[in-house]
Amino acid sequence: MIVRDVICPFCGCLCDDLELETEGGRIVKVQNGCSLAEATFISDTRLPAPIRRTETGWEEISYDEAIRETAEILQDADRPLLYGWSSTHGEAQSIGVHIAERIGAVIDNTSTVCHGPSILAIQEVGHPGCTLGQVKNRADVIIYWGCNPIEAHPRHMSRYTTYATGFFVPDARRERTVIVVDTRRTDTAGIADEFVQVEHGGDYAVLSALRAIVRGKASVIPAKVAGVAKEQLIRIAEICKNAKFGAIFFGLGLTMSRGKYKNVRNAIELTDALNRHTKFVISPLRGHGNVYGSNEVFTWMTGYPFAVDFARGIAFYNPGETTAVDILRRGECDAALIVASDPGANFPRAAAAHLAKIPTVVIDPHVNATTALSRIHIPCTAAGIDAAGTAYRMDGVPIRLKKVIDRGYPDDAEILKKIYDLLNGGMGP
Amino acid sequence: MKFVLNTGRSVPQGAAVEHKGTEVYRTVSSACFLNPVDMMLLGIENGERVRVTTPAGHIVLTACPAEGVTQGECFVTIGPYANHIISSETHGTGMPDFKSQRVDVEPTEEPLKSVGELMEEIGGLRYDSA
Amino acid sequence: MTEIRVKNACVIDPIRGINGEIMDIAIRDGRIVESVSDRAEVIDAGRCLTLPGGIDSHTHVSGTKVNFGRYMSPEDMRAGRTKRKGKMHVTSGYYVPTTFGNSYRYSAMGYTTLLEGAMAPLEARHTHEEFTATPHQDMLANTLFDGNWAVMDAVREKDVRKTAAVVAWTLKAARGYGIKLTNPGGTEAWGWGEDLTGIQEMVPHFAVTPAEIITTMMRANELLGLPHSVHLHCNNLGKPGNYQTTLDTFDIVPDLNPDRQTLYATHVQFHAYGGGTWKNICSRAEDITRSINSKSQIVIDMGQIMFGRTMTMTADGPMEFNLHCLHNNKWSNHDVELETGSGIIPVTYSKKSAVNCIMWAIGLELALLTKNPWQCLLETDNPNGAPFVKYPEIIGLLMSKRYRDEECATLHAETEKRTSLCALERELDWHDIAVMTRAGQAKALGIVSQGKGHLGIGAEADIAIYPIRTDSVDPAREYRKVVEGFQKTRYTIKRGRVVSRDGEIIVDGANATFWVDAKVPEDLMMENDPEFIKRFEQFYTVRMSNYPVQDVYLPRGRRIETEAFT
Amino acid sequence: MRVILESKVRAKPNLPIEAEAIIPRNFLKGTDLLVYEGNKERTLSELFWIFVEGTAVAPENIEVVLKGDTSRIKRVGEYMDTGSIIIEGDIGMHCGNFMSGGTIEIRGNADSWLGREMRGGTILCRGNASHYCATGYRGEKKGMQGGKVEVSGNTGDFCAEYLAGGTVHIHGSTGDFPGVEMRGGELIIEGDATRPCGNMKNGSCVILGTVHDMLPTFEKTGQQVLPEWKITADVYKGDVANRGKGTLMVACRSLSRQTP
Repeated sequence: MIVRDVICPFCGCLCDDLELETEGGRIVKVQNGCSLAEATFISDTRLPAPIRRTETGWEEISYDEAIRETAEILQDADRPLLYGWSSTHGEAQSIGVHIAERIGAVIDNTSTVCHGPSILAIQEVGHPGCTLGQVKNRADVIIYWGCNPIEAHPRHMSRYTTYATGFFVPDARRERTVIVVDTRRTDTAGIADEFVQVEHGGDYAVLSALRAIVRGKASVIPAKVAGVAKEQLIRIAEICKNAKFGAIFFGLGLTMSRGKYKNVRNAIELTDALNRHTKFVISPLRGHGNVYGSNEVFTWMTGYPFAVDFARGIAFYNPGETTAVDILRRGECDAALIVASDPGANFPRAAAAHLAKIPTVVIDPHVNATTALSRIHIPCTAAGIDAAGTAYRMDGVPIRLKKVIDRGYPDDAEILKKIYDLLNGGMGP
Repeated sequence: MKFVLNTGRSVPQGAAVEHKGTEVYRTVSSACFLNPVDMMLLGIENGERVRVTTPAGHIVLTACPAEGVTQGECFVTIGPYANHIISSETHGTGMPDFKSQRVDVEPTEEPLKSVGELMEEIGGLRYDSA
Repeated sequence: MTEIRVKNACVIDPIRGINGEIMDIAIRDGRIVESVSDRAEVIDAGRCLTLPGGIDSHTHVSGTKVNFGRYMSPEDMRAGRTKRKGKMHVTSGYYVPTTFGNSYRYSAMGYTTLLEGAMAPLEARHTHEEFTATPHQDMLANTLFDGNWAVMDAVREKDVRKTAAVVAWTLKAARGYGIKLTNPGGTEAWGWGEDLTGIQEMVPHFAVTPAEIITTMMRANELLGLPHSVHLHCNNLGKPGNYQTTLDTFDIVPDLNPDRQTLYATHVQFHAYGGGTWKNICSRAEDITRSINSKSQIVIDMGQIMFGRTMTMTADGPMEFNLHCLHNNKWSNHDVELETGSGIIPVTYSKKSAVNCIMWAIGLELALLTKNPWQCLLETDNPNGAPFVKYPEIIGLLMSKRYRDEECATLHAETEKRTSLCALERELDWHDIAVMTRAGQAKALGIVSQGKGHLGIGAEADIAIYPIRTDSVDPAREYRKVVEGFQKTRYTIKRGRVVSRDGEIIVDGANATFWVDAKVPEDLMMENDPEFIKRFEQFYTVRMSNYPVQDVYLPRGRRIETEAFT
Repeated sequence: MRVILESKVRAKPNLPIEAEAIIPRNFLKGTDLLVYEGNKERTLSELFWIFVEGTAVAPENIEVVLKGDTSRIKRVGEYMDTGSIIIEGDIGMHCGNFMSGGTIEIRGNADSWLGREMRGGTILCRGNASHYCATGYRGEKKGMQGGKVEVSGNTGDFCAEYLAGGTVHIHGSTGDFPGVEMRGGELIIEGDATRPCGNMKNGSCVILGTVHDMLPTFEKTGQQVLPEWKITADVYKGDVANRGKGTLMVACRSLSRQTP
């Protein structure tokens, strides 16, 4: 059976033009998707049943047993951490927030090690952006700063920017100037009209220099800034000022390097300054399929996009204090529920190691690195494959993921709802 | 030799990210890309192993030449191998130093570890699904 | 079978011509009925003021733009925090509260139905998800068409039927309620960083003028027989001297509908400025109200501002950027492909600023100079002018000349010279207020037939009982009591269930979403129009099949079918 | 009157304690105050041995002394307006935030957000202060607005971010971006600093040690002798990228260029 217009749940592009062929309840062919989509849909090996760790190894247990024990673990924890949420749909995320509120937990999503710093910058200066269709239809200058879409978002350039045919940009590539700024000469740098190689940790200085040049204060700038020649900076500033519609896309090159959110703030203020000359927008390339969805759900329910601490009964937010890596690094949490993510692989050693010291429960379709650190792993559906639900694209457009096949797994929203009901009084006082 | 560790995504890493027990994933995420000149200075060839050390710990990786990596830097895809040696300091922002960790790289003969072994080193117990 | 009898209620129900009669109200299974058995639970209203549930006809409480306002201001989120208590979830935020914050605070003030002021069709799914998380009010969504490419093409071809067909398809896809035009044409010009300066100026590339968009959309609206009229945010918002644009717009409004207005002009305070620069800006409320008083086919809402911090958020991208260049505070912008734009910036309205004081005065002048209260509704374009929790203060100001004088004394000296507020003696009465906060909205939105805005037999049992004894409170002198009385109801009943008692929420809500399904003849169904489909697939970044909002997003959807082209 | 609080050994020592109730004024009414351990409410006596010496009728005469392992106790001295607090060991985050008067002396190290959004009063930290020393809350336009913070040791990153008023005096070195987004007040760093005063709007900053990675958008306007610090300093105006009118004075020495 052919299923059309399927949404790939892997990365923030949420490409929604895939065609899948299914046979006997399994997906056998993927069309229009990139190789990441193929891997997501086809080689989808799952943990067959819930498992629990014993002294010597692992044993299979029933869903009811796993759910009840999870509720018991969370019920009497003094500072439980609920982490992940980015690869599942909005319905599960909402129940997660209700659980965190009910047991006075800290709830955080994967933006804390991805675009959390971009959120901090937006909270200082705002976010002049737009949906990807505006860029596709109008942009004649595209800047990729500190990101490598060819590797991380393979179809970004063909669906939304460089190679996309736009209403006002019918000749696509020929009418667009592509600038790539990075410390590394990536494949994306290979297709750029202008490649700016910045010294390590020098993004902030280069951005400040560009802002000064755009403000007409080029005289203040020295001959070289973080390894970039002043002439190249002036040339870039001219290209941007003369654009009809400019779009900056930035990635973890800004959020993870020295200065963290200050780099992103500087890039947003550059966009702001350019808006006094022409139309300019800026957007982060969000990594996970529905990480932006977890930000949106957390925000309309608690007021904050990530790192929310309910210990005092109210929602408290302070990245650096209530963020998952900090709470694990300080050994503060005494129980953890990991949903739809893999901190065992993505967190620094000291933070991941703490998960092994406390009762940790994982709810995820696949065996991952965190499984080894956990006490219980409950397999569930994978959003976009055998579970439908809402996901938010990297530019905020909400799309409904499709349930393409059924593999007999319970939806993680169902599992979380059962846990929530037990916590809500189903278990006595 | 002193380097700055840079991490990031790659298509092979993304494709194998949901199957961390596999050989493919291990090869992909334990590759350490170095500038060919640096590899010459270290006296190592493509595919030989290096021991990368930081105050947080050490890890054995496979060296691979890459033109795009500048001298003084090394690039490893995000994953348990790179994170085995990255500090959990977040400078009050919640974000660790995934792209500015200072490392020491030396050639070595030690074997590559599996993801399961890395997890067991930090207190976990490997689960080998059927 | 749940039965309630509210006895001893001092009811004002303008739609049914009841003005302060002591009576009983019988409720069964969420509806108002003739009578109930003696097993019914009895609520003694103690001769207190009892009104139909409040209706807000222009508020920003859900959707991408509002959530962006929360997302970018943790400093406001921490300014309004409350703990989880009983049925009440945690809330955060003062001028842009979280969804539960909005729902609880509106319920405490007796509001039971809200119209979300702006929803981009491409992001409608987000608005509906937040509707479900605003459990105590029935929700309706104004759907943005101001920069819609398909509409502008149809308008250029002067094809009202085609325009109506695009509107019908989009409203159904977005599960929207009415047509919203925000700075028509201007948001498309903002796609290139420009704006339009008048309603006769051409939109770049699309060769249509705002005037043409407005007039064609009004005709399409009536052709489809939509319950609500076109909901317009005029061009040139917030610019000194923009009153002329507003008057020009009012002049092209025909009278096409006997039952309700043909145009709903929103937050007109922001569009009633005389002068030419920020230095000599003055009030033109008299000119605007003279035009309204002579045109029964127009209904406006005040767009009142109140002093203090708040957040401006509107689809009018260019206006927000101009404001940003003045205030130099944070600025967010989110243009939506092929449809509209949006901008968000925090502002502080200060009594030290002559401009802000004049804006404050203009809002009140509009309400006091509009003869017929049904034509000027009490709104603050929440949160742009002020958070909705300040409505009671506005009611107090409108009912008490003394309160206005005391406030005017604390304002900038220029206020007296450049506005006529201080000279206005009129004091609105309880009946006027009931019109301007629920009855007027119900009529303007066309939801009277849905049982909203009145307490007649068969109406939805949405009732607000305020701790005010109209027989013993003189609003002109004791305005403090009026303000306090409207802040917290003794009881708020929603669809026959007591939802809030003395400001505390006591049930998990279950709200409904009203949306319009306008039937169009076969040949005008856009889903069969190859040209429309081709353009959609080529220039949108989502597939046409993934665009419409699925029914799962409206667990308690209330479809309103209209018969077009009769 | 002196109130001595000695922290008890706890089953879960890493659990954070939020003790905003520990301010001199509250002890006028006695010592049955409430604090939070993780998500559980505790009485003061559950977490501290409490000793009270003498009596006081006015809060300014109350001195609170914290002993034992207090490194995980947060928000001590919040909204403090008078009296004094002495912390013998290390102190947790948000010590002295929203402070408007009185003095806090920390003999050990202070965790992040020391003196957040201070209005007045004095904080003296003998050890090191972690990140965000003397700053504001996320999204606010102003950080510290008055009072004095003095750190004998070093600080972490973003010291004195959004400084709007008052004095911040760091005897040791700071991390990255001290004085970033500064808009008023005075920042003195006797040790080294990296990328000081990024995006500065106003206010003045003096650095006696070495500046690493000076930002390219500061305009050198001359030199000036600073007798109180016995140095001659290069005077910079900036941050030009932000139309800043701040003053950054760096002791004359070769600016080191190497990336840290």
